[in-house]
Amino acid sequence: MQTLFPWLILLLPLAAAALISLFTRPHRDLSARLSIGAIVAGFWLTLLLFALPGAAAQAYETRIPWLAAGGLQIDFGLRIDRLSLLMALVVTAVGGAIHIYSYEYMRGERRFSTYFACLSLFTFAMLGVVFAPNFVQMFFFWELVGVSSYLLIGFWFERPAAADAGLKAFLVNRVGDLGFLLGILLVWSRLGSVHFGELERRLAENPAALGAMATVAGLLIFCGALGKSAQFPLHIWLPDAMEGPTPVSALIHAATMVAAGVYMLARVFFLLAATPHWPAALHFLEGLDALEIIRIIGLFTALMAGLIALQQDDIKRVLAYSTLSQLGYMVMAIGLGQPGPAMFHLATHAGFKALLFLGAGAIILALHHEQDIWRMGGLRRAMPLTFWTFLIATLALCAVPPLGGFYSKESILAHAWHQDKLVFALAWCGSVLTALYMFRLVLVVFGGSPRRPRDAQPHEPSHIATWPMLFLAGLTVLAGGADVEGFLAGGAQGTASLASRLAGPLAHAPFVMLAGLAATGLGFAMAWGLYRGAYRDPLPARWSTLASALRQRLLLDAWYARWIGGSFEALACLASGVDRWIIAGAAVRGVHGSVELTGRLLRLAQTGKVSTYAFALGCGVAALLYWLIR
Amino acid sequence: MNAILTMPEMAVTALALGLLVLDLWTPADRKGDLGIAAIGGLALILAGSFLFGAGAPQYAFGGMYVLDGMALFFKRLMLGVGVVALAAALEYSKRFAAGTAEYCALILLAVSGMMWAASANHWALLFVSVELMTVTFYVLVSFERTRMPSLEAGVKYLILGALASAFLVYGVALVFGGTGTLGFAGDSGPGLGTGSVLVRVGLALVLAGLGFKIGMVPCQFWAPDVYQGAPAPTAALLAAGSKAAGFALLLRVLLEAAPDWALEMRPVLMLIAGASILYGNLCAIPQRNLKRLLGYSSIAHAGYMLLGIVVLERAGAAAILFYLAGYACAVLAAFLVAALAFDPGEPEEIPALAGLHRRSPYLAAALALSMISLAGIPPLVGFFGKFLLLKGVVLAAFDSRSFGWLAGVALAGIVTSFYYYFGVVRAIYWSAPAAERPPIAVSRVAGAALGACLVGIVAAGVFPSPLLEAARLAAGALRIP
Amino acid sequence: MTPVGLPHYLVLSALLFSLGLLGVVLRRNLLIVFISLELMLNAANIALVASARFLNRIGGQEMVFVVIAVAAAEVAVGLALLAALYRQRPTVQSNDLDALKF
Amino acid sequence: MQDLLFYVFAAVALIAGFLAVANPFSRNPLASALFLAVALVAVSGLFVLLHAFFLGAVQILIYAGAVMVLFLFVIMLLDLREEQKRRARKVAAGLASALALALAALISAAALAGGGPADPPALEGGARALGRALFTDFLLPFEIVAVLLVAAMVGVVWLSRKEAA
Repeated sequence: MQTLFPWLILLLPLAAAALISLFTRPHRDLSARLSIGAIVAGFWLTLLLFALPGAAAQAYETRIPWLAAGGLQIDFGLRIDRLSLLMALVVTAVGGAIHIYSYEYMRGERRFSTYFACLSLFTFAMLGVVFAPNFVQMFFFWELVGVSSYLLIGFWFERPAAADAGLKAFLVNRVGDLGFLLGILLVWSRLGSVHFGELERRLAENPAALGAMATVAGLLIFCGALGKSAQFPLHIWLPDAMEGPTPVSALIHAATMVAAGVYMLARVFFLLAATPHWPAALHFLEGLDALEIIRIIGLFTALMAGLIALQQDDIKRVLAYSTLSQLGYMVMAIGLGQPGPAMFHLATHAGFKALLFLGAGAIILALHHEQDIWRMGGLRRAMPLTFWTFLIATLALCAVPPLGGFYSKESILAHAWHQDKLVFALAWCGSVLTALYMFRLVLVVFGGSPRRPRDAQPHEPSHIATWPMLFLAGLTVLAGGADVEGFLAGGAQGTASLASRLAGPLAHAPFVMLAGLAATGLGFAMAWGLYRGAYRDPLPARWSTLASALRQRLLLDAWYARWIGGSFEALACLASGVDRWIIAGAAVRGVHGSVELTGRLLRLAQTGKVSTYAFALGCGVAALLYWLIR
Repeated sequence: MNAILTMPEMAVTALALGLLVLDLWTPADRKGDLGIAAIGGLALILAGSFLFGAGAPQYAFGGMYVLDGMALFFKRLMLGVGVVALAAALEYSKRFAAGTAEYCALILLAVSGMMWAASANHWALLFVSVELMTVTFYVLVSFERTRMPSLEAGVKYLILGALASAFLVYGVALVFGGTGTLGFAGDSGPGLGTGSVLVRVGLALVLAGLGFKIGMVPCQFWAPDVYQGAPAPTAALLAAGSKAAGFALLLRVLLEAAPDWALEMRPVLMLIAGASILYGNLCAIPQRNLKRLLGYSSIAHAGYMLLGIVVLERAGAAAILFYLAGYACAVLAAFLVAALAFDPGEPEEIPALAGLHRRSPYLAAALALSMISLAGIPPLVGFFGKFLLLKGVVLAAFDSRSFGWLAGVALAGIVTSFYYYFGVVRAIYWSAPAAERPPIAVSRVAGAALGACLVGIVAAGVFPSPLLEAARLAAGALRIP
Repeated sequence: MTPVGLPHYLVLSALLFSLGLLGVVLRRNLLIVFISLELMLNAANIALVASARFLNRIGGQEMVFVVIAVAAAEVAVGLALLAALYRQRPTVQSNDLDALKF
Repeated sequence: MQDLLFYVFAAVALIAGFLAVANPFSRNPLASALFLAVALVAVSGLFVLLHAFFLGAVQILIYAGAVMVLFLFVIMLLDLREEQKRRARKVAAGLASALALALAALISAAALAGGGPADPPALEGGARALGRALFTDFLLPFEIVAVLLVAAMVGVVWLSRKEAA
């Protein structure tokens, strides 16, 4: 059973995808049921694996020989340990909820069966990444995740924006993946194995085995995460990927694809933490280790995305930037040398961010595909259930106790505090931003009065869609009680009492906890002051207009608006500008443009005239001879 | 005399001649049966080639002809390529008023030339096999004698091909003048004595001549023009077969006959590899013509495969063999689709592929798979080949920084290539056709040939072991001194 | 003056070979391009025969035999192609053939 | 005497070759073809000097005979007149000449450096020796060339046949 279950978990979605695309395509309902059944079964099997005595206690592998040629021996196998089980649980639980939600959301879609086939394929690929015991297999599934996400993001390919977004996501990911591939090749050629367990053993025996390439290899592997987990500067695909159907956004941005990068970093953490060493050519970087760079990138992404999120008006884009920012925290945690808290935050984030997206999807559906938050408003009464679940998720994201997000984020902040006060300070600023943009969202969307045509009567989605939201809300509330870090560290479950665990942050790092709460409070207060009842964003407007309305009472607000808000606004503009023009424009369009231009120029050599070709050939030969004789 | 070893080549030649003779008695409406017979015959020979075991190298005709693991690998590859190319030709030749039998017979003769080349252990055999291939290709490229692009491509291929042949034969003459022997092995040891400057210069000229066949910089200019103008089956055979023959000879010459010289030339070869990768990929970006795009991409693929030569090891050679097989499957599938999806006389523009998935889901899927494989995305075969080639270079990068640069260039090329390969996939699935066009009927033969390519692409990608093992065994037969 | 030896013949063949290359690169008339190619092959033949003579190996002469046959085949195909081309478009100028480019 | 003949034949081959590929006086392909014939005869003379008598004869028969006839036939068939004067392409001519000179210099340098002191001529390649070798050592290339000629023949027939209406 210990070996059978993981295989089933992995292969059921594949079977569903195959069955749907081959046979049941005309039967919409059956297709959806197959796909949902596969992932729900996977969820229960994962739970059973947890429950099996000793199953989670130690890592084990099941494998079949796949490739054996010469010195090359690669197996196709599954690695079942605490890390992969946890991740599989996250994927199947959150993914399952999203599958069920999709059944409602995509009801009117013409290619309903195709959608579910793609969804199942994606789940299969993701689970393949989770259970991969070696680099090659992980890379295979890694790419399959890329391909299937391409299909999903570009699902509405009739819309050019969707097709472009799909392509962009795919291409940007390829850039990261090639670094990843090069990293794998480096590690393989140095250590002679691609198997995680074997690599860890060899590196433990001889910490200097990677030699001068240690840091470079680590950073190259990090490149893969850079693409998948959308870290600066490869983050640009993620906001655009919002063109896909909303459940897809939930799946990709919450539980799975973006988490794959962090998961991979946690999986190969031993490589990243190897003794820092640079090749001779890069000797001036000596002393800088891979984790440090990872930390800086994570932190920078967290702050930048938080700032940009402040000024987004599209509900899904706010959530997208928020995801970027939270992923930045996770990557930063890895960079702090703490894969445990990173995985903890990944797990809690998967739950509440999926919940936020599902809520956003319900709103978008209720408002007939309206995504501008300034045309929403007052939805609290019309959609109470959506409101409450959304609020719970927001609180979790803003790290309000005792929700799951509180514990995971506090853990990251506490480690930052212990290691680097500057990192902590900046991360703290990020927490303020998080609270600010999230409460802005909640206040504008649910608060105030309705700002839409009178005939639109928003209502809650049907039961099929609300159950997954309630399920995820429950998970979000309960996640705080899970001792994920202890579990990952290999400690026996249930040693610490629930109460002591819940009070953990207070006991271990009271200052950090209080500071975190203060950050949330500060962000909330600013949002309350700026956006309560706001009809349009006050930040871009001049403060005098605000002051003329409510000069006496909003002195504080005005002060915020003028000083803090104003500087925030400038920062947000700057960050957004950097994002749009420098990264998207110069880096992507510029590189792409110059590559294309080079191609266009270069092919002018292809004049079509045979004498030119002969001349070039002759010159080449002459150069060759000169080189030989000189 | 071990003339029995040459059975496969002899059989292919006999098949071609038999086809020409039978053509005289075949009524016009039964010409298609001749093509079927040719395919069947070639498939039989392919099956028969497995009767030869890849044991110790065996020689025939005074050591001029060698049958070892590598030769056998290449022969099987070329026979397979020939079967698919014949199927494509059979489908394509419905466009000509006549000439099915001639077309098929010439393809068979070209295949026999490639097979001789795989066994060449002597400059004379190298030269005549290359020439048999080349002269046949002059005709195959210009076979559509009433279509200007085909004729233009034929003229270009002929002039540049003859120029390359002139370099080749002049190089052979100089090598002969320097060593006094036409065999690949010198009097004293397995390799040629390459001390004299005459030999080294001669080998450089030979390199230029063979470089023409594989389409490497600076002998690459013909490829896009000829691929675009030539009939699709010819272009398929050029891309899959002629390139393979070129690499077979290059491996023999560089690794077996003149390893010292190859070591000396390593920096130049690295430069050539990098330049080919960049040139092919960059020029391919603005392409709108599918066949021309494949022409540019074939230059880039030649560059990737040269990565396996510059490491000067058996492992690199094995990677080349693996890559060639995968490349052959993908590029044959692409040209087959190009032969089927466009109307006669219609230029093979990529935007015209819009809506292909509605006209024929099979062709659309086949072309998409082939592009993805060429781009090197797992789990298709193209990925694993690139993986192996790059691994050799990365390994060598520990010793020499220039290999690091080469790996970087190769990666940059791969990234660039995603853009245009996915442009094709996008045109198939993601763009609206200008006008509704009728569905495409795929004949049974063409469908089966396409299916064989697809099975190759997927199976060798998901289960690379058997092919990789075969490639390793074949490369193991190389007598690297 | 040193007696005529292998280097003399090789230099002669190099000159003739380059002359042929000059024609291929410079001339636009396809017929003259073919003529130049013939010249290049003949240069190789001189080198082969001379090497055979001075190194006492008959192989070079046999090679020449093969080269002559191949050259004849190339010319035949080339001229037939030229005739077919001329039927479509009355030109033998290579720079009129540049529809396939870029 | 023999050395003198070498220089004579070499000079004739080079001058005729030059006139064939880059005749400054005439752009007529007919003139080029005739000068090629002269060059080929001179090469055949060199073969005789090198005691390759059979090859010398073959050179005259096949090249100066068959191939030249083919050239002339096509020139007449296509009714090619003198090439009309195109605008002078001085740059192209300069580049091409530079390339040809460079290549000639490089190969000559290799020939002079690698040839060493001239060996005494040794090989006596009569028709008998050559024939024996062709049907023993060189049997395989010989047969393949036969196949090649068949392929070329099929191609020529196909290309020059008029399209059936």
